[in-house]
Amino acid sequence: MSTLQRVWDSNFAYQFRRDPVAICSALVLLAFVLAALLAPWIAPQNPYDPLQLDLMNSKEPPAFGGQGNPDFPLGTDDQGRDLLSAILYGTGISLLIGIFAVMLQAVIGVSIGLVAGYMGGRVDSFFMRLADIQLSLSTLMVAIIALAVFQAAFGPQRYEDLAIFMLIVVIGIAEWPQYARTVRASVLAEREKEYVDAARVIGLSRARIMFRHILPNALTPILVISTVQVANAIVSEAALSFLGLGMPVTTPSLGSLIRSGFEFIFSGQWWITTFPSVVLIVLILAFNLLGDWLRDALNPKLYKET
Amino acid sequence: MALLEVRDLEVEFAMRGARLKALRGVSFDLDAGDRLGIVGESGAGKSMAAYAILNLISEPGRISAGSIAFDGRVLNTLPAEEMRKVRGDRIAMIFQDPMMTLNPVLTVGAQMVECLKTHRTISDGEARALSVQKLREVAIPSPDARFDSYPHELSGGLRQRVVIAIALLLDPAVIIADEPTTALDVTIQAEIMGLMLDLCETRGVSLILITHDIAVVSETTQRMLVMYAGRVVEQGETRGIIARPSHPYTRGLLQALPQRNKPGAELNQIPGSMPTLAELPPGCAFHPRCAYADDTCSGGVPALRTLGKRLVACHHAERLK
Amino acid sequence: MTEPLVKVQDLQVHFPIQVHFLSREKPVVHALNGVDVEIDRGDAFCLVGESGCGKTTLGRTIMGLVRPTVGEISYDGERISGLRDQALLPYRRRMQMIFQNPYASLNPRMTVQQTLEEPLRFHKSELSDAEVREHTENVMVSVGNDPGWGSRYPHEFSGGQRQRISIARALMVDPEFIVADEPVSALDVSIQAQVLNLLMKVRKERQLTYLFITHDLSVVQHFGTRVAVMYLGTVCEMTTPKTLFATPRHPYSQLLLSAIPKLGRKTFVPVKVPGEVPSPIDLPSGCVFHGRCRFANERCKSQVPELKNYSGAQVACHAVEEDRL
Amino acid sequence: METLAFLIRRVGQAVMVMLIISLIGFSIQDNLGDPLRELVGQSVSEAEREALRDRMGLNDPFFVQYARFLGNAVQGDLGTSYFFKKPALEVILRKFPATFELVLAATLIIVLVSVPAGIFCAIKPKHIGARLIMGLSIVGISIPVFLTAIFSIYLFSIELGWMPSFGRGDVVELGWWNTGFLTGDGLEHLVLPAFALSSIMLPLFIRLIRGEMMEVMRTEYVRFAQAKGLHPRRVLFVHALRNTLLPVITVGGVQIGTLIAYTILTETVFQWPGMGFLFLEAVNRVDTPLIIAYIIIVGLIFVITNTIVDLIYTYVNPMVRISGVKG
Repeated sequence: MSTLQRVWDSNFAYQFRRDPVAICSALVLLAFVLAALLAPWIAPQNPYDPLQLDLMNSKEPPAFGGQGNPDFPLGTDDQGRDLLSAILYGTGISLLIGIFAVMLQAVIGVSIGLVAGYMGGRVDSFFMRLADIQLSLSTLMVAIIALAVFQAAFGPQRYEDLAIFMLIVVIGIAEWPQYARTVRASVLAEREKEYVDAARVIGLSRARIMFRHILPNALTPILVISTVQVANAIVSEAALSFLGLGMPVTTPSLGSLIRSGFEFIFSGQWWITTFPSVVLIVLILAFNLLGDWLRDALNPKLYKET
Repeated sequence: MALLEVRDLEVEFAMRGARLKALRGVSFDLDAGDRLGIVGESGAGKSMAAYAILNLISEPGRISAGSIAFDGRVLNTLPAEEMRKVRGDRIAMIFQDPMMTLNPVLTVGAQMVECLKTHRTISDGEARALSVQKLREVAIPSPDARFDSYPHELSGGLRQRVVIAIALLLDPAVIIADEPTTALDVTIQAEIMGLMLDLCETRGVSLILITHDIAVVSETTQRMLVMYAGRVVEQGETRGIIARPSHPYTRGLLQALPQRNKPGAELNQIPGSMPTLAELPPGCAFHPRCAYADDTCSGGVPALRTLGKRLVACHHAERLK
Repeated sequence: MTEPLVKVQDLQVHFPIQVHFLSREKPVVHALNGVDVEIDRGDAFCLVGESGCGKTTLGRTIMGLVRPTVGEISYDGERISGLRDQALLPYRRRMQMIFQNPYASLNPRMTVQQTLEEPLRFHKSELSDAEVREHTENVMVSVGNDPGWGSRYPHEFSGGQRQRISIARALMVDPEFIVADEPVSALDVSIQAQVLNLLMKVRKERQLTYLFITHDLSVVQHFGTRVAVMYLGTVCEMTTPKTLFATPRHPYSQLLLSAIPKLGRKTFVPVKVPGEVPSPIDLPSGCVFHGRCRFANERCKSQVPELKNYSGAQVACHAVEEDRL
Repeated sequence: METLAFLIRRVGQAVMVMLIISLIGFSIQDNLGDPLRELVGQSVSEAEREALRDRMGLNDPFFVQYARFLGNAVQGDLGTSYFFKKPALEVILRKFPATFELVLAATLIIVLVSVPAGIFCAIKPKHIGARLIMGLSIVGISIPVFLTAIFSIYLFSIELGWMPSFGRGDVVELGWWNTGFLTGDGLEHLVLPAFALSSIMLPLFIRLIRGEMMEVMRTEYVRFAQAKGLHPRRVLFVHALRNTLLPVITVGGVQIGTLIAYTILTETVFQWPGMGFLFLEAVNRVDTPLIIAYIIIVGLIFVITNTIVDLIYTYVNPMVRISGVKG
């Protein structure tokens, strides 16, 4: 029996095949990722290039309404930027920030979680107390304050250049406790199991037991929370950009597009905000549905307070 | 007519689109004041039978066939509200793990009083007095103080006594005890068992004792039934079955016990293990492990038939003599 | 008299309980309180007692999984307690362990082959792949497993099969001493017999010495050559199973024996034990059993009894010593 | 005795957290605004500035300055807002009632809806209503708060014209407090912001309560309660619900922080005159004292609410109450 066959026959794959919601979410995500990757080729214009923007074209309504310009299928924003192109590029930025921020979270969180769960005692108490405090301060709050301070410190001009990097770092650092607690909880649970004692009886070193035996068994919950964490990171990015603390309008993410269209919603130009919003919601929904399904399918004992 | 009559009881579970039968035609009678042991290994369906009697099978399982008659009424077709009045009042249940059976956020007293007040019209004072009285009967030291304790303040043995006190609270006709002492240490087990027998005997309560431990059943019950893979394979007087089992499985089970073997000698083991519900072999579920098996056994499911004073589900029961 | 294979002297193990990291209290669980045990080569030494009596801790301490608070453990004449991990390695090859829960004792992410090979490759890295494979196959066959199981994962096996894989893992490095911690307690009766038979068979074939930890006296009677009855972190009686069953001396041994349900006994004989097992955090003074013992007197309450020899048995009881029973 | 020890520990912890927050606040002040900028004009020479710095203690070692900052803070002096030219604390506290009422209304919505909805979804998981709630809840979780806010304005204010789109409406002054609860206009203005603020937390709690409840319903003690013949209502509300609420309370404590963070978003969209809106304005104006005052006030709110949540948890869970250690 080949490995592929085994994967296909596994309970996991079986449940995936039987769940149309899971399949749809996976397909939607795949489509988004592809669209974002191929944006330079499929987008009608480069929304970052000021030379391609023409203020004469600003606030064009979507083409399908019958009154818009067929060059701009989803209309334009107040800068004359083609919304479809802006959304394609913006989705890429949102995904990029989301994924890199989660990778950063995972690296920090998993390391701290492993150390805390493994060493126990005071190290453990210290990190978990820290995690408690940071969580109770709320990650979005920490991010808002941090970015607000950075923006004030750097000045808006320089901040714009650094924004993408700052967002990844801040969202990445703000959410490490999720990973740390999850990993620590599974390490603590696994450490008590007899197969670890069996490994100790063989005489294996602590590091080998940790990485060869305990860590592989702690991976399932990491996988499950990662999906939801990407969704959360994208929401956080959008929220921060909406508040004007994130991506600048010149290189807009979905959040900053929504922000730029917000003021025009009252004067009838609904599309500038609506289209990026719909994309954002569908993107997050797909991540959440997939995460939900993963949680049910793998059914790990997750740390409760997530 | 017997107090409790279970006929052709079937319980099935919907799993992955398939229907798995956890119980496949279980029948037995329980007379007033009688003590019946149900023996089987894990997965044999013995707990399922207990839950089915009280109509407590939860999704995705359900009673798919058969009847449970108690005191002349058919329980499995009773309206939910009527069934509820039977539970705890006429038929009480004792669960396996006393650490898990009592609600951690309610006091012992609250969990007793609520039971009284559900089934009887009784004042708070009377309910308390009666509860403390029951706690005293199950030999709990300083019952008045224990009434106000939370479960986690009591040891496992004491908790199981509280559970027994709750079961006895309304003088039920039947108590179903599902592995009541398995989670306890041997010395505590002996005490709890003694207490339970004593109370059942003096009050004329019938007992269904579900356990994997044949030795416990042999000491405490008059009749027993042996279950394997959702079926009753042998049923009759406990003493007779222990002395001369008629089903190869019962016999294998007894002979595998160290007590039945010369110290140091090889134990008489049954090869293989019990099949899961999803992979039941055709015919007699035991035949792949059975020394007496032949083509008839894989061909047809043996019916539970009378053999002397006993019921046996085996094509070759006669050969065991 | 020959040197015992394993010698445990005045072993004490105390576990601190974590309260709160700012709390001043430092409560301690007294898991073992001065245990002396000698296991001779070829013994099937059984430790029996109720939950919390310290039998598992004793086994784990001998295996070096728990550090002793006080006391000394020697293996084949050499002191092994307090050794650093590296220094302990030569002994790890000679001592192995089998665990209680077949569902937790195998790493779910490793195939059977990986699980079995790991100890061998670690201790005998000089072996070639072919030799490792051959050895694995031999061990699998000797415990009655299909050698074709190697590429499968633990969850594909039943409890009894997993326990046989565990036994195979323990045998991979050809140990001479095996600690078996309740190896059959989690199994059904019909499977218990299979595993017990296997343990007896490999013992005979490989001249193994066992430390067999169990709460089931019938298994002790069947399996053991020597037995120690433990209560609350102390050994109360040490003898052969035959002597124990014929003439239990310590009041606790008597209680334990009277409490086991007997197959075919026609009536239930109730056991009356006053009180409950005391907490190992606040140990009773004197004999740890005195609070539940019918024969306890003032001396039992104040003075800890020591194991003393009485024709064929060692018993720690003042009442036995004073012949009050 | 144990309760006292617990309280002391809890307060100690709270003080620790506040110290950390104040340290953060102080570092921001230390690195961000130059206090001289507001006090003196451009014309003052560098030597004079230096003299002024010395006199104001700005050249003192870090910890001396921090201690001074802390001393002032404890006395309620968090500096003067550059923009409002008033004590920062006073400016912030003036906006506190608006935010408090918004959070209170949202919390009420969350509690009143999530508990019954969560229970319903747990006990009737196959019911069409339960499936609908669960389906909607995952959509609800996936819509960021500010989008809920924007689209509710668009729908209910612009298209339908049912609700006011921004501001707090008429408020009544009650001493230093002002409330929108007492006027029809104030309540009307509260509806959309409160709904938007609760929109993410609500589905989260429905799902959490459902999950915990389903887990509790499978426990042996619930089965035992059923086997005792108790009325299903009693099994549900007395046996299952309290055990369900234990983890929910813990999560609730953690989520209060997030709720307050979301007030910044909600208040921005609705131009709700609360602390969050003020904070964002302060960020744009680089009004450092106000930023710091906000951080410290919000930190204080976190610490207080978390302590209250802990006390409630202790009250509900007898295992903590008695032993002080989770059993």
